[in-house]
Amino acid sequence: MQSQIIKESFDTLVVGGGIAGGEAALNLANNGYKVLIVEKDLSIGGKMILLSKVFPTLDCAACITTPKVSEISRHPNITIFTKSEVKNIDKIGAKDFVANVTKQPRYVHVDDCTGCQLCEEACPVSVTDQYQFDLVGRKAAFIPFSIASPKVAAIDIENCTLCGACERACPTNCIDFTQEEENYEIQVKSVVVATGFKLFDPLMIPRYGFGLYKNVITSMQMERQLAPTRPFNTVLRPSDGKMPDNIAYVLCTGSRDLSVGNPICSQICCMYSIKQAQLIMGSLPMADVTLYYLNIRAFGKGFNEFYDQAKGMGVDFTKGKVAKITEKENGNLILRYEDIETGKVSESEHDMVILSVGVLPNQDANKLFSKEDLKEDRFHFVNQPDILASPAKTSIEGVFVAGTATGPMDIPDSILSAGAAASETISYLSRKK
Amino acid sequence: MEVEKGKTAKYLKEKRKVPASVLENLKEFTKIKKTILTALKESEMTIPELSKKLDMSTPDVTYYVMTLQKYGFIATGEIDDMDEYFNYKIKE
Amino acid sequence: MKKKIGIYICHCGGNISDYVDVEKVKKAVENDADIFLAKTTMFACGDTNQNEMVDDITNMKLNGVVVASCSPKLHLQTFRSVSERAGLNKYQYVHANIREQVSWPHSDDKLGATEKAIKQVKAAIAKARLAEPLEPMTITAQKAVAVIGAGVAGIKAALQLSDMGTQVYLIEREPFVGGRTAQWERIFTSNETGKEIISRLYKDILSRDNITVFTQAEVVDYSGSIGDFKLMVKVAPRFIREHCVEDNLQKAIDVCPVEVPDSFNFEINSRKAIYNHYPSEYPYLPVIDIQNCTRCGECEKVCKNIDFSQKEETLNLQVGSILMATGFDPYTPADNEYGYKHIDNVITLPQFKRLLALNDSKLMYNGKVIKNIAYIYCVGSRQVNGDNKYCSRYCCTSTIHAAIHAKEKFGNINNYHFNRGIRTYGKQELLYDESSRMGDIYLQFFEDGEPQIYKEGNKTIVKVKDVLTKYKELEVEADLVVLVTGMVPRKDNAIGSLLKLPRGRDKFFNEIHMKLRPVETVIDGVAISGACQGPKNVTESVNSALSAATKSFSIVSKGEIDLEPVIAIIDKDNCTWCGACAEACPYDAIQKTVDGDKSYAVLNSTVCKGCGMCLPVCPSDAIDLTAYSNHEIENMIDALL
Amino acid sequence: MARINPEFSKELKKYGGFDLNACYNCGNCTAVCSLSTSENSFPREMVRYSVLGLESEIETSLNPWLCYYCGDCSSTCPREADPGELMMSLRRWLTGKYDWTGLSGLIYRSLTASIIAFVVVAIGVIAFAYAQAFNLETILHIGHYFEMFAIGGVFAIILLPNIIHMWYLTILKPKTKVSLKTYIKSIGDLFVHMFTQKRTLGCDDNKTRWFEHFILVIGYLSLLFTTVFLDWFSAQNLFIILLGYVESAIVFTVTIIFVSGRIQKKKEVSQRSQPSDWFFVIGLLLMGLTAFIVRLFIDLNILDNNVWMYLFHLIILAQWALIIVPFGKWTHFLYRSFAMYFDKLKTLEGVYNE
Amino acid sequence: MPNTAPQKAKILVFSTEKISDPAIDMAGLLKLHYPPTVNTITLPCSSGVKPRWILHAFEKGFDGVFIAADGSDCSYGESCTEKTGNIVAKTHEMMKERNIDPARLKMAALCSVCSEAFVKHVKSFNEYLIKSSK
Repeated sequence: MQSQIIKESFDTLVVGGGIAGGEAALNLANNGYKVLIVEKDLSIGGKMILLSKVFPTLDCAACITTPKVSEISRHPNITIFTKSEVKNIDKIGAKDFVANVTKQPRYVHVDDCTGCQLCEEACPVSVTDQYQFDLVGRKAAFIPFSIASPKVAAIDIENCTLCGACERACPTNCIDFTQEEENYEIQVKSVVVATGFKLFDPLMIPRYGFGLYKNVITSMQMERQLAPTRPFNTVLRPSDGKMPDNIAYVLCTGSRDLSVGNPICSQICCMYSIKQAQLIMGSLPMADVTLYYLNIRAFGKGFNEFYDQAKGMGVDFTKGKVAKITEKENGNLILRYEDIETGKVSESEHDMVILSVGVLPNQDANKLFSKEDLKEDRFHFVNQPDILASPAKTSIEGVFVAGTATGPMDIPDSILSAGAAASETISYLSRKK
Repeated sequence: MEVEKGKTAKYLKEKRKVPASVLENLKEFTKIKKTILTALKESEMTIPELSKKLDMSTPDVTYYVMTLQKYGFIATGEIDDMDEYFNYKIKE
Repeated sequence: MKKKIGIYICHCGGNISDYVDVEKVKKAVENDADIFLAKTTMFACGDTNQNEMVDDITNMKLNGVVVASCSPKLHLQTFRSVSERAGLNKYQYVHANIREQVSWPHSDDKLGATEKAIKQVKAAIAKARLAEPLEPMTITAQKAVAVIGAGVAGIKAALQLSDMGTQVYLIEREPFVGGRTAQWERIFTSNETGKEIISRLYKDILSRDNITVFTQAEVVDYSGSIGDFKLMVKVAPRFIREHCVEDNLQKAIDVCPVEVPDSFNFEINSRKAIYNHYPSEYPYLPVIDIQNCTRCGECEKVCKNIDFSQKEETLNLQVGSILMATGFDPYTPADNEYGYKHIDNVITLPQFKRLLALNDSKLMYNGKVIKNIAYIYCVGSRQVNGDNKYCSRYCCTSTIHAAIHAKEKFGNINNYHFNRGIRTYGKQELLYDESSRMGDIYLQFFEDGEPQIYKEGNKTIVKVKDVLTKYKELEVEADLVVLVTGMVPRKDNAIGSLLKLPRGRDKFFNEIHMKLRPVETVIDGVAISGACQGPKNVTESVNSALSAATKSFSIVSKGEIDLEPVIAIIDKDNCTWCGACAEACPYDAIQKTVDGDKSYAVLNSTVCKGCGMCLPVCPSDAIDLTAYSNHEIENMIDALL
Repeated sequence: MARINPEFSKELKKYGGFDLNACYNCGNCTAVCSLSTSENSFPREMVRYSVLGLESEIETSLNPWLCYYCGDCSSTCPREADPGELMMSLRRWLTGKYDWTGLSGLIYRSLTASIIAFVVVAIGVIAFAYAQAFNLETILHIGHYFEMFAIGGVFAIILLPNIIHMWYLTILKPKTKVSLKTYIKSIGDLFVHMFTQKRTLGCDDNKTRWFEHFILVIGYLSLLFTTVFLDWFSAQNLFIILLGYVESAIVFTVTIIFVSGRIQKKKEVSQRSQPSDWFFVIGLLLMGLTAFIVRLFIDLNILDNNVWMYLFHLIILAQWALIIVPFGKWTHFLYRSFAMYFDKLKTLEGVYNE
Repeated sequence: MPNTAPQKAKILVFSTEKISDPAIDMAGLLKLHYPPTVNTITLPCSSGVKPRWILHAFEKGFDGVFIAADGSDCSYGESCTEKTGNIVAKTHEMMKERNIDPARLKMAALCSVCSEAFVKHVKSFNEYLIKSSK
C-alpha cells in the first residue's frame, strides 16, 4: 500500500529541533511566520534537554529547556514533525523551496496519549536506553525521557515482539500498529539549517580503552549520571556499581588532534568538564576529581570565574595529555601522561575515567540539497561565506544556518546564532514580499 | 483495512516477522530478571555479592540491577560499611 | 453577579482514579455554594470533553470553571483556550492539580489522596468564586527603534530593523561610524579588513530610507517606558558644510597647524584639528575638533565650506524600543604594568595593530626596525589582584592573527608569545597551529609567574620561568613588547547610567538570562548587543546584534504591546508612602506621587511584571496582586484545611 | 638563564624534514613512548629544547640515542609534529656535533656533498685499478690490505676521537662524576647493547624488527670478520667459504627487506627516509650482494674475466669504509652503544634521581 | 489501609509557578511519596508571600508553612532569595509575638527538578511538626 504524498506549505522550514532550531523557530513564529520544525528524534530539545546542569550558572538544563520547549510546542505558528527526516530540498524558481519529508510511524496517536506510562509498565521487552547512553535499559514501548516533548509514548518497532501487551494496557487506545510511514511535500520560502553536531566516538582512540574498560565513560554518560532523572540514582561506576572516589577527566578526547583528523578545539569540553567536576564534588563530597588538560578554554562570560571557582573547590588541574589508559583487576584505571610542569612521565590511578569527547559535524546537513550546493568548510561544517558580517548566511540564498551546524558552540552562542538566523530569515522574507 | 482499536499488534504481526534476535533478547532478559529478583528475595545484596552468587560479570549485574530499579522492581538500600557499594533489595 | 461554577474532575484513564475516589470528590463539592455543575470525565483534555465543556459554558452561561486533572504546566493553557472558545474570560478558569500533586505522590495512601483532592478542588473553587475577568493591558508602541552606537553591531542591527520595516535612529557619539571594527585591519577568519566591512555595511545603510544616522550625537535625557521611550539627543556640529569639494577639504586638513594625538591610532601618531581617520571614512565629511582648534583660520582660507557658525542641535526622538550597541574600551595598562609608559618599546595590542596598518615595507617603532616581538598575554584580563577576573575572549586569536600578519607583511620577524594558556577556541585553533608551524614560539606562565621586562643597556629583555620547559628561566631580547590588553566596559557609561541598565560582576551590561533571554535587560524594551555585554569577536557581536534586532522589532512590530494583566494594585488611600515598595521592585515600576499634602505610591502598570515582591514589604498592606488578593489566598487557605 | 634561539630549529630542519614547531607541548609523545621513564622522560623535552634552540641542552643529552624509533609518538602526535623523526634528526645532528672533522654534518645536510664524496671515492678506486693495469691479483691483494687499514685508520683517527668528544659532551661537560669502578662495572652493557640492541625490545610490537636488526648486525660483523681476518676471497677452507656465503646472503636478504619497507613506507619508522638512510641500507645491500657474487665468480672461475665485478665491490667497500662508516649512518652503531653505556653510568651515579 | 499510619502534620506549601511547583510535580511523576496533608498554593514568586497569609494559615489550624522559594533561578531577579528570606525573618518575629513556634515556618530554595530535595524537606518538616506537637 503506497501512501499518498501530503502537501503543505510554510514560510520557513527549520531542519533540526534542538535548542538552536527551536529558538530560531520561536523567533520566527513570534514575528508571525509559519514554521515547520522537522526533528529526526522522538523529542525536540536536542542534546541540551539531556544535560544535567549548564555552565557557568549551574542552573539545571531542564529548567531552561522545558519552558522553551513547551513554548515551542504550544506555539500556534509552529508545527513540529518528530521522528521525521528531510530527504531532499530543491529550490523552485527564485523564491520557493520544496522539501520532501518522511515521517516514520511512532505507532502511537500523539494527541490521545496522556503520558501515563502504563504501556511502558506492560511491555516485557528490555533493550539499552539510548537516552541514558546505554547505561540502563528501556522498554520497547516507552516514553523517551521524563521531560521529552511531546511527552508521549513511542514503540521501538525494531525491538518489539508485537505481543500487544501495551495496547491492552493503554487506557486511551492510542497505540496503533497500523500506522505507516507518511510522506510530505512541503513548500517553503526559506530554510534554517539547525542540524547540530555529533559527539566524537572514543572508539577511534583504542589506547583509551573505551568500550573495553567499563569504567571509562564519555562525558555525555556522566552528564546523565548527574542529571535529575539519572539512571543510577547517584554517581556509580558502571563496572560494579561502586561509588567512585577518585575520578579523572581526559580533556581534548578527539579534539585538537590531527591523529584522529580533527584539529579544531571543541570549545565546550573544558567548561562542561569543569561543571561536572563541580557537580561531582557536590554529590560525592569525599571524591577527588582531576582534570588532565592542555589549555583550559574558559573564555565566555563568567567562564574564567567558574574555572577559578573549581580550583578553589579543590578540583585538581594537571597539565598533560593522557596517552594511555590501562585497567587493573579491580576495575581501577592507570593513566599514563607527561606531567608538563615537571616534565616527567607519570602514572596515576583512578577508579573512574571520563573522556571529555569533542564536537564533530553532523554531516546530515550536507545531504539536504541535491541540486543546490550547500557549501561546507574543510571540516564538513556548514560554511559561512560572510562569517564576519552575516554569520547566519549560507552559500544558498534563502537558506540560513543556526547553532552548531557551523562549528562547535556553547549554548549561549547557539541561542544567539539562532537569533541571528531567525533575524536574517525575517529580513529575507520581508524583502521578498 | 479497518482494524479494531486495541488489537492492532496482530495486524502488524501478519505483515512483519518479528526477528528471532528480538525474541531471544526477551527470553534472556526475562531469565536474568528472574534470577536477580529470586536472589534478592532471599536477602539484600551489593552488586559484587550478586555477581558472585549468580556467577555473572559485575558490569552485567550493574546494568540489569539498574534497569530493574528503573522499572520499579528493585530499590536501593543502605551503603556498605566501606561507603563503596549500595545494597539492593526487592521493592515492596 | 451570581457565580455559576462548573467543575470537571478527570479520571485520567486511571492515573488519577486508581488512587483518588473521583466520584467521592465530585460528591464532596457538588453541593457547595455557587456550584452549578459537577462532572467526572475519563479524559478532560480529550476532544470530546473539550467540546462538552464549550457547550456547557455557553448553554449554562457559566462564569467560572474548574478542571481538576494533571499539572497546570501541561493543560492550563488548553483549558484557558477552551474557556475563550466558549466566550468565557480565560482568567475565570481555575486549574486544580490532582495528578502530579495528589494521585501520584500519594499512591500509597488512597484515603489521604482522596481527601487531599477534595481540598485542592475546594481551594480552586474558592479562587474561582473570586476570579474576575481580566483583559490584557494593551499599550501602543512607537514603530521606531533607537540603536545606540554605530559599530559593527549597531550597524548590523540597524540594517536588520530596517529590513523588517521599522524606522531606525542610529545614534553614534563619535564623528565617524565604524566603532572599534574600523580600527582593526585584517580580521580572522575571512581576512577582510575592518574598514571594508564597515564600508560595505554603511553603503547598505545609505540605500535605506528608514534609517537616520546621527554622528557626534549623544542621548542626554530619557523618559517613558517600553513602547514609548522619549529620547533627547544632542548633536554636535561638524563645522563643515555638506556637499563640499573634497579637494579643498584635503587642503584644509593639510594647512591646519594643530597636531594632537590620534586616538583612532591609539595615540601612536598624531592628527590635525580638522581630520578624518582614513580617506573613505563615513560620513565622507571631515570634522573639526573644536576642543583642539586654535581658530587660526588657516583652513577657512583654503576652503569655503568651513563654517564655524554651526550650532549644537537638540532632537527629541520617540521610539518603541532601544537597542544598545555601545561596545567596549581596550584595557589601559596601569602605569609601569609590564613597563608600560616606562620602557620605550612597550605598547598595547590595539597600538600594535595600528602600527601594522601604518607601516608599509618595514616594521618600525620609535625609528627602529623591529625583528623580535614579545607578546605578553592576559594584560588586564584574568587578573589575580585586579577586578577583571574574566577572560577577554578575543585577545589570544587576535594577537596570533596580528603576529602572523606581521610575519607575512614584513618578513624576518620572530614572534614570542608569553601566554597563560592559549585559548583559541573552536576553529580559531587552526590559527594557533598555523603560527606555530610558522615558527612562532610560545612560552607559558601561570598567574604566579608573570614574565619580567627590564632594560639591559639599550636592550629590552623579557624573561619568564617557562611552564612548558620545566620552569626553566628563558629570556628573549625584544625589539618590541606588545601587551595583549583585553576588553573593559566603556569608561564613559553615561547612557548606561541614564537608562539604569544593570551591570554584571564584570561591569559589562547584564542580560536577564544568559540562555533564556540573552539580549534583553530587566528594563523592558531595552536590548543589549555586541561587546557592551561582554567581550565578543566580530562574528559573535553580529550574532547578538541580529538577535537583539529581532527582539526589539517584536516589541514595535504590531504597533501595540499586550501586557499580562496580573500586576500589583496599590490602594492609594491606605498608602502613606514609605518607599519600601519602590525599593523592593526590581523593575522600578513604582514612583512616588505627591497630591496636595498627601504622598503615595503609583504603579507604572506597563513596567510591572506581577512578581509581587512589593506586597509583603508594605507596612500598611496597601498592595495586592491581581488574582492573588488577600481574599483569594485566605479563602484558599481555608479551603485547604 | 637561557636565551632563546629560533634559528636553531631552521638549522635542524636541514637534518630531516618535519614540523617540530607544530608541537603544542601536550606530552603525548613522552607518555606514549614505552622507553620513556619517570627518571628520564623524552621525546617532548628534546622537541622543546629544539624549538627553543637550547643547543647546549641537546648536545649534552643522551636521550636521542635512547630512542629506537618505533614511531608511536609520531603516529599519535595530535599536531603531527613528528617527534620520532625529530629524534632521528637529532641523532644526525649529534653525529655531526661529535665528529671533529665536520664532514658528518656536511654529508647529512647536503645531498650534493654526499654524492660528490661517493663519486670521488669511486673515481679513486678506478684510478687505482687503472694504475695497476686492472691486474686482478694485485687489486685483490691491495684491496684486502686496504680493508684492514681502513678499519684501523678510520677507527683511530675519526671514530675514537669522536667517541671521546661524545664522552666529553655528555659526561664531562655536565660535570657528571663517575668513578672508575662504575666505568668498569658497566662496560658489559656497552657490548650487550652494541651487539643485541636489547633496548628495542622495550618498544611495543617490535620483536620482528629487533630480530631482523639483530641478525643483520651479527651477519655484518661476522662477514667483516670473515673477509678481513679470514680473507674470505682468498680462502681455500670450505667452511670459511660457506660461512662467507651465508653471511653475505644474510646481509643482502635482510637489507632487501629493509629497502622494500622503506619503499612501501608501511611503518611509521620508514615514512621519512633521508638520503643518509638510503645510502646506508643500499650500501649494506650492495656490500653483501657484491661480496657474494665476487666469491661466486671466484668459485666459478670467471672473476679473471670479470675484473669489473670485483672493482664494483671494491668501490662499494671503499665508499662504505671511507664515507658511511666514519661519517654516515654506520656511526649510530657505535654512538648508540656508547650512549647506552654512558646512560648506565649516569643512572648508576644517580644523575636522574635529582 | 492499616490504621496505624503515623499522624500527619498539616503543611501549607507556597510554591512558584515556574520553578518550585514543577519540582513538586516531578516528585509525583517519580512517585516519590510524602504526606497527603501537604497542600500547595502556587504564586508567581516566593518573594510575594505576605506574612499575614502565613499567620492566617496558622490561625486556621495549619501545623506548618513551607515556602518553596525560587533561589537564584528566579526569573524576576536574583534578589528573590534574599527577599524571601526577609519575609521569613519578619514573619518569625511576628510568630514569636503570637507565641507560635518560629520553626513551624520553613523556607528552602528549590530548583525546578529538585523533587527529591522537596520530599526530603517536607518529610523532615512533617516529622519535626509531629514531634513538637506532642
